[in-house]
This record gives sequence, structure tokens and C-alpha cells, in this order.
Amino acid sequence: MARVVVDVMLKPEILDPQGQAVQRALPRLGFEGISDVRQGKRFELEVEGPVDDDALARIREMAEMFLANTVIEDFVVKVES
Amino acid sequence: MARVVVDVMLKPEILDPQGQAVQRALPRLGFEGISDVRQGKRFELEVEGPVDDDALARIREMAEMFLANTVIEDFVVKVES
Amino acid sequence: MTLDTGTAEGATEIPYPSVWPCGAKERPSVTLDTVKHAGETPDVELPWAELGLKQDEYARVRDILGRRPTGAELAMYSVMWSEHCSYKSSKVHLRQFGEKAPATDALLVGIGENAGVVDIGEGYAVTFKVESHNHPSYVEPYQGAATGVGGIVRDIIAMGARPVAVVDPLRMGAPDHPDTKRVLPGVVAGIGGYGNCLGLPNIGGELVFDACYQGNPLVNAGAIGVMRHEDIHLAKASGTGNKIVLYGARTGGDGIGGASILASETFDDSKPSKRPAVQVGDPFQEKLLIECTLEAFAEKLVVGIQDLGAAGLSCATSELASNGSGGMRVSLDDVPLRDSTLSPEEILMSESQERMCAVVEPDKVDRFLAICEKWDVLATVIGEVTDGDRLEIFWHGEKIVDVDRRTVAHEGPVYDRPYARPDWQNALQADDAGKLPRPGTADELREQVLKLVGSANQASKSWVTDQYDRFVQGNTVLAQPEDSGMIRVSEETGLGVAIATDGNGRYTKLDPYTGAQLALAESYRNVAAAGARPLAISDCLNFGSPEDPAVMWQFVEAIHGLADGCQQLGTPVTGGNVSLYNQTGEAAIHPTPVVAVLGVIDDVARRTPIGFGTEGQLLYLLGDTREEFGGSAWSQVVHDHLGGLPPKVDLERERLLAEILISGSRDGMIDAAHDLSDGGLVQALVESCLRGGKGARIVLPEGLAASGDATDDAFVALFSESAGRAVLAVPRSEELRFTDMCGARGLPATRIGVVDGDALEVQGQFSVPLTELREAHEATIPALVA
Amino acid sequence: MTARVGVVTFPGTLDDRDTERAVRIAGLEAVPLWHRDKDLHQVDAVVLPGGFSYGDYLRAGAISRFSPVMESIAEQAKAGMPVLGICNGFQVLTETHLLPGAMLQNNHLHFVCRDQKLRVENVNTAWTTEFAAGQEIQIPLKNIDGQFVADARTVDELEAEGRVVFRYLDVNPNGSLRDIAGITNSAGNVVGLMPHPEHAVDPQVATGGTDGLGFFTSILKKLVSA
Ligand SMILES: Nc1ncnc2c1ncn2[C@@H]1O[C@H](COP(=O)(O)OP(=O)(O)O)[C@@H](O)[C@H]1O
Ligand SMILES: [Mg+2]
Repeated sequence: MARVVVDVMLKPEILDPQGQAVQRALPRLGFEGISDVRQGKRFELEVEGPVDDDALARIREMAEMFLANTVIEDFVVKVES
Repeated sequence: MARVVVDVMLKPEILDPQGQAVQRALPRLGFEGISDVRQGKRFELEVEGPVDDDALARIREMAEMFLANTVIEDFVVKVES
Repeated sequence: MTLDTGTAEGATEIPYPSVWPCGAKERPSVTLDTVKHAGETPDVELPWAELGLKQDEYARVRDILGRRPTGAELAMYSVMWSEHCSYKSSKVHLRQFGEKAPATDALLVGIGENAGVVDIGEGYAVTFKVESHNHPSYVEPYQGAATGVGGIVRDIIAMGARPVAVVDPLRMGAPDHPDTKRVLPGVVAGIGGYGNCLGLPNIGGELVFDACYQGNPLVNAGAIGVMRHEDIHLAKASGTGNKIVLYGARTGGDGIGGASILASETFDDSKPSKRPAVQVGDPFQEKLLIECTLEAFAEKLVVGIQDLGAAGLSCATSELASNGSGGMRVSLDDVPLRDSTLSPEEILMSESQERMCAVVEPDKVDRFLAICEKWDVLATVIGEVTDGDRLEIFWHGEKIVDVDRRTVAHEGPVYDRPYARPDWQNALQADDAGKLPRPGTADELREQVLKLVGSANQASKSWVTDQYDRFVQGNTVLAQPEDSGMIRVSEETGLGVAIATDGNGRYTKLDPYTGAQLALAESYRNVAAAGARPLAISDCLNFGSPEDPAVMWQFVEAIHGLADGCQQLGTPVTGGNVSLYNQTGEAAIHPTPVVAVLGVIDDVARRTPIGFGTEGQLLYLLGDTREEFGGSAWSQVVHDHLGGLPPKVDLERERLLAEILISGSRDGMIDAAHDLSDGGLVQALVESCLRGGKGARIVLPEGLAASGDATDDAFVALFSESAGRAVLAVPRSEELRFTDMCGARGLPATRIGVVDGDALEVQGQFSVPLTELREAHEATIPALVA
Repeated sequence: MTARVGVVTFPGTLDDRDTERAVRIAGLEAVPLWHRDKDLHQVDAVVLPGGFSYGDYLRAGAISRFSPVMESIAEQAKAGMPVLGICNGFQVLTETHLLPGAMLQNNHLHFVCRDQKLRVENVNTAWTTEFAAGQEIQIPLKNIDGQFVADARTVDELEAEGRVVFRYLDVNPNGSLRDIAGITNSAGNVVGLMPHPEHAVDPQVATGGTDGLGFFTSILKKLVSA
């Protein structure tokens, strides 16, 4: 069984309240030198059967219509080894 | 400026209601063959200065005490090229 | 110590899956410890101590069974005989609640069931209960608090009721301690996250800070449910051949630290448990459980029902069977698992959330399963009710549990633990708060008023309550910051219920008997102040270790006080929860009994709010004010002092005050009412002014203070915490009728001022604009968590 | 004969009963609709009520959007049937692309429950004709994912076409762009907003306000005079 990862992040032009809250908190916790934080989602999918081009195409479609809201989010599909 | 990614996932033995809800929805959307879905968080950190061992150690510490709740979550720190 | 993995006859080799969920290591195969195997290997030592049993308790298990227990049996006995499930230290004392229960027709179901049920008239019944989820919330604030709400709500569903509201009495460590910043926001987000998603309005609670709770925050959660009388359901399995249906979430390795010892190949495995002690809640799953359970009730498909909480299946199966007339046979192989590597012991002990167990007649099972399917809820038949008294549990076809069900569920050990009044109690009580330096000038008085209303404990709690949905279900009549939460039950008639929760650990530390009664009195008063008639109570008794005789004494005294108080007020205890061992090392929390009083109001249109809304209305103070500062908010805020005696309790006076508040509301004589409690009169005035957006001009009675000085008189009037008091806004047109009523019934009523302007003015002393009061009152908590 | 208003229940919907009550108080017939059922039972309009459908897991409204009932509703909405999405219902409408934009977590990251003041900016939609232009109303608001976002072009377009129906007054409770509390499609039949009109129809409960009734009397008027 193979694992496919879908990373979903807010588009760069959309303000990310969660990432900003993290970034603002960092100096208070004593962590300097982080100029930006973005927070997104990571999905780990366990795929039955081979992860061939066909399977990846279907997962990309799934990400496009379901896992991400492409009005505000971008996504990346990766096969994990 | 370099980007460091922190992936935070629920520990495998912890219930992941979100991932389960996504998985249960998939067949209804016509996607078969995904036997498990886990949903976690992805943080993209823009690091000022060099990402050396020291910087990574600090980011690991930050992940441990802040980005992840290690009572229920595991995390992985990666440098993105 | 190692588990005998020898090949005694009858032992079955069960190969465990080779990989742990976390992939940590290989596991060797382990012999399944069947009943037969246990009989044949009497000398095998089991890790009873690691599972929390005492030597004599283990001996008793052996006695009961006439052999050594199997691993699965040991798992069940150990968890069911734990303090949490068996109430072994508290049982002998809790009996008083039953023995002293006042005669009342209101109680339909009393102590002992999942929650008590009270008749509120018009064919409606209400069930309510408060429980603790203290320790889990300290370890993981969000999930601990969330699953606390989940657990109490399942108790309510299990009675046959639709949950209609939740409340959350909270106690945190010192407001400025860094760990409070971790615990408080997490707890609040967890309670909101779960309750909001479930669609239950949060209509009340408390938030108290005290350093004594630093390592032991108290997260209590209460819920109320409404049903028709005929819909009451009980947790019992009757009728041979009836099916046991497990429904809801899959079973995972949650909260089973102890049982994983049994499942590991060596008991002295020093590695940390691989099984999570923290449970993660799924409020969406619970919402589905509510709907599908109520639908099954409506179609009369359920003979008996039990939620799975602490001790999971061990508890649900043994209690259902023990309460019923027969035995039970269960096949663990039919339990849907989230983690296929779980051992049978772990399945029995798992505390996975959002699960329920129903007893269903065979010909109704299909319909029951269909309703579950409609709501996307997983449901499986895992067993059936049998003749006789045995609880038998099977795994891979082998019998691994064979016990008399009552011995597990109801015949656990009972301890009458030694208790003794601690030797420091006298010194504590002698340290009189009346001797503390008081404000000497009007300016100092003003300053202390602002300090008080801006202190963490007296400050506005809206940072908390704004994170809770108080409107959902469309029946919320009153919610925070009112004296009690109120829910409309009948849209046709306006029938409603009110609930308030109160507790004061400082008072209780000074005098546990009186402190418990003060908690009862305050909660009772809050319900009455809203115009509702108090009917019954639930409690959550939070204490330190019962093995400390001083703590045990506090516990015994508090129960005495509460039981006596309930008898006198005619409000039976319908149920509750005991949380012991809230202590770190030698340091116990303040003894903290939290009391929830439930009241009924015939027509919610007549409820009384706390806010002063109409200029010109007259302000009356009901009750007597004495110099009472022991345990007061003033002594804490201004002097960081705890000593002396708590305020006196006069329950007859409380009852009279309540009658006046209820009649006054019913007859339209009162526009606003606010009970007086911690912080005294000035705190109540400030809250009522801010709530209504109107100021007040106050002329205080003289002669209250021993010194006879005017500022001292004002100080006592404003800051004393004498019980049995309330402040009221009375329309001028009703004044005569109102004072006549108080006079006729013998309740002191003092006119202290008028609703007026946009400041709180105490004549001859000081004036504070509402804006300044609001700033002081509302800025505190947000600043603490920022 | 009065008009029939469907009220949809998804798993995890919370305000369906309240919405049905509000519909009845306004003098309409409330028809419960089940998410698995494509049949809309001849309703004249539909309300998607608030709640946490599917626990708001993944994204609020993301899973509900794919239910059978939404297929029919989307089809009918495009043909002109009035649809009102409240809170979670609004989120479902944006996920379905019946309304533009998307909802993010509140900028302060907390759930917020408050009595919210709004200005009615468009009184020509199916659900707002009974309000006066510019009228200020007060109704409860409660959400955690209530921050309305859209790209600049979309927002400009919404503004230019008068499709911003409600704006937050005094306090912007969630960081929504340009204080937008509710919007409509270009035909004016589909309206979504975050605050809860169904919680402001009865003086006995909640805050005692009744400003929410106008939504339901508007649709009544539209449907019976149609
Ligand atoms: N944690 C909480 N959850 C819900 N409501 C709360 C909480 N803390 C305080 N409240 C509400 O805030 C108001 C004021 O609380 P409190 O001062 O403790 O009331 P009282 O002194 O009358 O018992 C009450 O309406 C109470 O129910
Ligand atoms: Mg009160």
C-alpha cells in the first residue's frame, strides 16, 4: 500500500489568520528570525493498489474538487516513498 | 531566505475525526480505493539567515513546544529546497 | 513478573499482529488467558498492583471467583473497583443523600441511575447532572474538557432525554501563572468546540482562580435534558434473548494505560505505554448519536440503554446486566475496532468516546440498525441477555470472562476511611478576616471597589462565554451573565427550567459543613432570583486524597452539610459525581463541592433578569447584612488572606427570600433581581448596572460596622458577604405592594437607592462612571490570556 | 394556501428546528428536507440552516455540498428558486459556488457568539424586501469560520452590482472583507449570511429581538404574491 500526500495551503494573496497568530506568538516564546508563517493542511492518503499516473490523476481531481477549495487554496500532490 | 516545513500529524493511535470524515465522504464522491485518510497541519516557516544545524535545532524545539501538541501529535521538520 | 506463556492444556495460541500501530517493535505471540486456562494455572501471578488493586482486593476477586481471574477479568474488576467507578471511599457517606432525602413528588428517578429525573409538570420531566473531567483537562486541556462535555451529554441521552443545555463550572490555578495560560484557553476552546458543535446552548457555569488549583484545575461539566414522563429509560438489560447493540464510534486504544500492561508480554515492561491515555472527542459523531438514539426511543425500540464512559465496555456490560434480571453473553470479536492490534483486555477497558450500548428485542434489531444507518452511525450486535446471573465474554470463541455480574458492578469494596479534623483547622478559623485593615477614606473605598470588580474572580467572564453558543435550539431565555441559565421547555405554555451552579472552595476550606451549605444556598438563591422555584440538585464533589484523614474529614463534613441542607430546603439530591485525589503531593485543593440547583418556572415570560433597565426604579436590599469577611472576595483581593469563619447560613431565611423572589416575579412586582454572593452588595450593584446599562444612586444603611464610622459602615454594607440577600429593582408603582409582602412575611427589606444616571454613586462616599467600571470589569480576563 | 419552505437537515445541522419554527411564526409552512433525498417535495423556497454539518470537518460546508439534496437545490436555485443560507448554510452555498468567495476562520481564531448589528444594504433580494434600505437590525451571530474572503475583483463586482446585502456595524466580528456579513447572487434569489435571523423571531428567547422575522415575511410576501 502506498501513501500519497496532499498539501493544501492558502493562496499567497489570502491573509492567513492562523499562520499570523503563530508568527506573532514566536518572539514572545523566544524564537526570533522567522519572517513569515503560513499554516495549511496535510492529508495522508493510503492508496490501495498501484500509484500509477491514473491513480495520481484521480487524486489530483479529488484534491481539486474536494480536499482544497481552489477559490482560496492551492494544493500539491506527492507520492511518499 | 529559506523555507522550513513542519508537518504535524496526530499520533497514529489517536482518533482523527477529520480524516475519518473525509475518508467516509470519498466513496460518495466516486473515489474508491483510499483505505485511510489522516489529516494534519503543515506549517511553512520563512527563516531569516542560514538554516544550519543550530537553526534547525531551534525550529525543532519550537515545534515541540508550540506547533505540535506532543501529547497527541507527532511532527517532522524538513528543509525545503 | 512475567505472564506464564507456557503451553498448559486448553491454552490457545493467538498470534498477535506483528507490527504495533506505531511500528515500534515486534510482538511475540502470547497465550490467550481463557477461563479454562485460569482454572488450570492457579499459581500464575497477575499484575494486580499495577492495575491499581490492593492486595486484599485481589484476594477478594480470587475468593469471588474461586480461582484466579483471567487477564480480562482482572481488567474488569480493577477498573470497576477503582475509586472512579465504585465510589469505594465515598459510598458510605453518599448514602446520606438518600437517607435524608426530603419527601417530594418531584423526583421520578433518584440517585444511582445515569442521571436523576425530576417532574416539572405538564407531563414533562427533566434530567440533569454535573460531572468532573479534572485530570484529563490538565493533561490535555482542549480534549480533556471536550470529552468531559461529551460524557455528561451521553448520560443525559441514556435517560431518554433530549439534551437542551450545558453548563461548565471551572476552577483554574493562579490567574497570572504561566500554566493557567495553557490550561484556561484550551479548556474553554474544548468546551465550546464540543458543545457548540453538538448544538447545545451553554447557559451557565463558573470561572474561579485560586493557586490551590494550579496542578489540579477543576473542569466540571453539567447537562440538562428534557423528555416526556413516558420516555424515561433506564440502564438495565432484561429479557432473555434480547440483543446487546453497541453503536457509535469504533473502539480504539484510548485511555487504557493499565490494560496494556496485561497485553504486553512482560509486565515489567518499563517502556511507556503505547496506548494513549488521552482521548480525542468527535462531537459530530456524538450529535449523530443523540439524533439516532432519540429516534430509536421515539419508536420504542429500546429496552435498556447505557452510555460508555469510564471503564468503557466493562462498565456498560456489567452495569446493564447487574441492573437487569438476567445475565449477559458478549462476543468481543464483534466489537468494531479502530486498531486491530487491541487485546481483549484493552477492548474491555478502552474509553473510546461517543459509544453507546442498547438492549433491543430481537425483532426490533433490524429497525434499530436501520435508524443507525440513517444517521451514518456504525452499529453491531455484540451479545445477548441470558438466563441466570453470569456475565460471559468470548474472544475468538474462547470464554475469557465468566463472572457473577453483580460482583463486578455493584459489589466492589467499600471503605470507611479514617477521618479527623485537621489540627490546623482551629488556627485557620481563629485568623479572623474582620481584623484586616479596612479602607479608611472614601477614596480608598472607591479604589478597592474598582480593584474588586476588576479582580480575576469578580471580573466579567464574557471572554469565556462569548466562545459558547448560547442561542442554539432557540429556547434560551436567560444565559450568562444572568444569575441562572433558563430554558423554555414548552412553547405553548411557557413552562421553563432554570439552573445555576455554585461552589466556594475558600468558604469550604474554612468550614466544610457550612461551605457546602453556602454553595447550596447560593445556587438555590440564584435560581430563585431568576423567578424559578428550586426543585432538586446535582453535585460534583471535588476533593483531595481520601487517604488523607484531613481531606476525608472535609469530605464527610461537606456531605453532611449538603445532605442536611437539602433536607431542610426540600431539594433532593438527584445524582452527581465525586472527584477525589485532586492533589499534588501533600497539597490538596480547597475542598470544592459544586452544587447545581434546578428550578422550574411556569411561564418564562415572568423571568427576572439581573440588569437595571429603567431609570427611577427603587432599589431594595433584602436580608440582613453583618460583618462577615471570612473567605470573602475582599479578603482575597485586597489582603490575599484566607482565615476566619465563612458567612453564617440560615436556610429558613434562604427559603423565605426565595419565596419572595418567586412571588414578586410572578406578580410583576420585581423588574430586576440579583443575588448577593462573593464580592457582596457592591459586586451585585456593578453587575446589574453594567448589564442594564443604567447607573444607580445608593444611600447605605448606617450602624452596620462596630466602629460607627460612616466609611466603615459603607465598607461593611458594600463588601460583606452575608448570605441570604438579594438586591432588587422595584417599579415605583409596586413599592407598597412589595414592602407589604416583605413585611407580612418577615423579611427585612431596606430601600437603598434608585436606578439613575450613568454612574454608580454611593452617597457621601464616592461615584464611579459606568464606563470606568466597565473597563475595570471587562478588561481583566482578556489581558490574562493575551 | 400558504407557501412551502424547505429546511434542510444535514448530519450535524443544528438550527433546523429553530429555522422551522421561524418559518412557521412568519406564517409559512415548514417542510423538513433530508440530505440524502433528492426530492424537494414541491417546496417554493429553501433555507440551509446553521450548524456544523459533518462537524465542519475538512472545511465548513465542504462535505455537505456533495449531498443529493444539494444537487436538486443547486439546479432549482439556478432556475430562480429562492434559497437562504444561514451561517453553515452560507458556507455550503459558497462551497457549492452558488455564491462567490469563501469563508476562513475568524481573524481572532475564536468562536464568537454575540448580538450583532447589521445594515441592510440591498432590499431587493427575495429575502429582504420587507426591510427598509439602510435599515439597521440586530440579530445573534455565532461562528468560528465566519471570515468572508474573495479576491479583489470579485469583491469589487459584488459592490458594484449591489450584491452585498448585509454589512457588520460597530464591530466586525470575524475580519470579513469590507465588513461583509451577507451577499446575494446576481439574480437576487440566493442569499447567504453569517448571522442568525432565525434566532431573532421571538421576544421570549435569545436577546428578545425580532429583527430576524423580516427575512421570513419577505419570502412569504414574495411567494404568495407570485
Ligand atoms: N465557565 C463558565 N461557563 C458559562 N457561564 C459562566 C462561566 N463562568 C461564569 N459564567 C456565567 O457568568 C455569570 C456570572 O458568574 P458568577 O459571578 O459565578 O455568578 P454567581 O456569582 O451569580 O454565581 C453567570 O451567569 C454564570 O453562569
Ligand atoms: Mg448570581
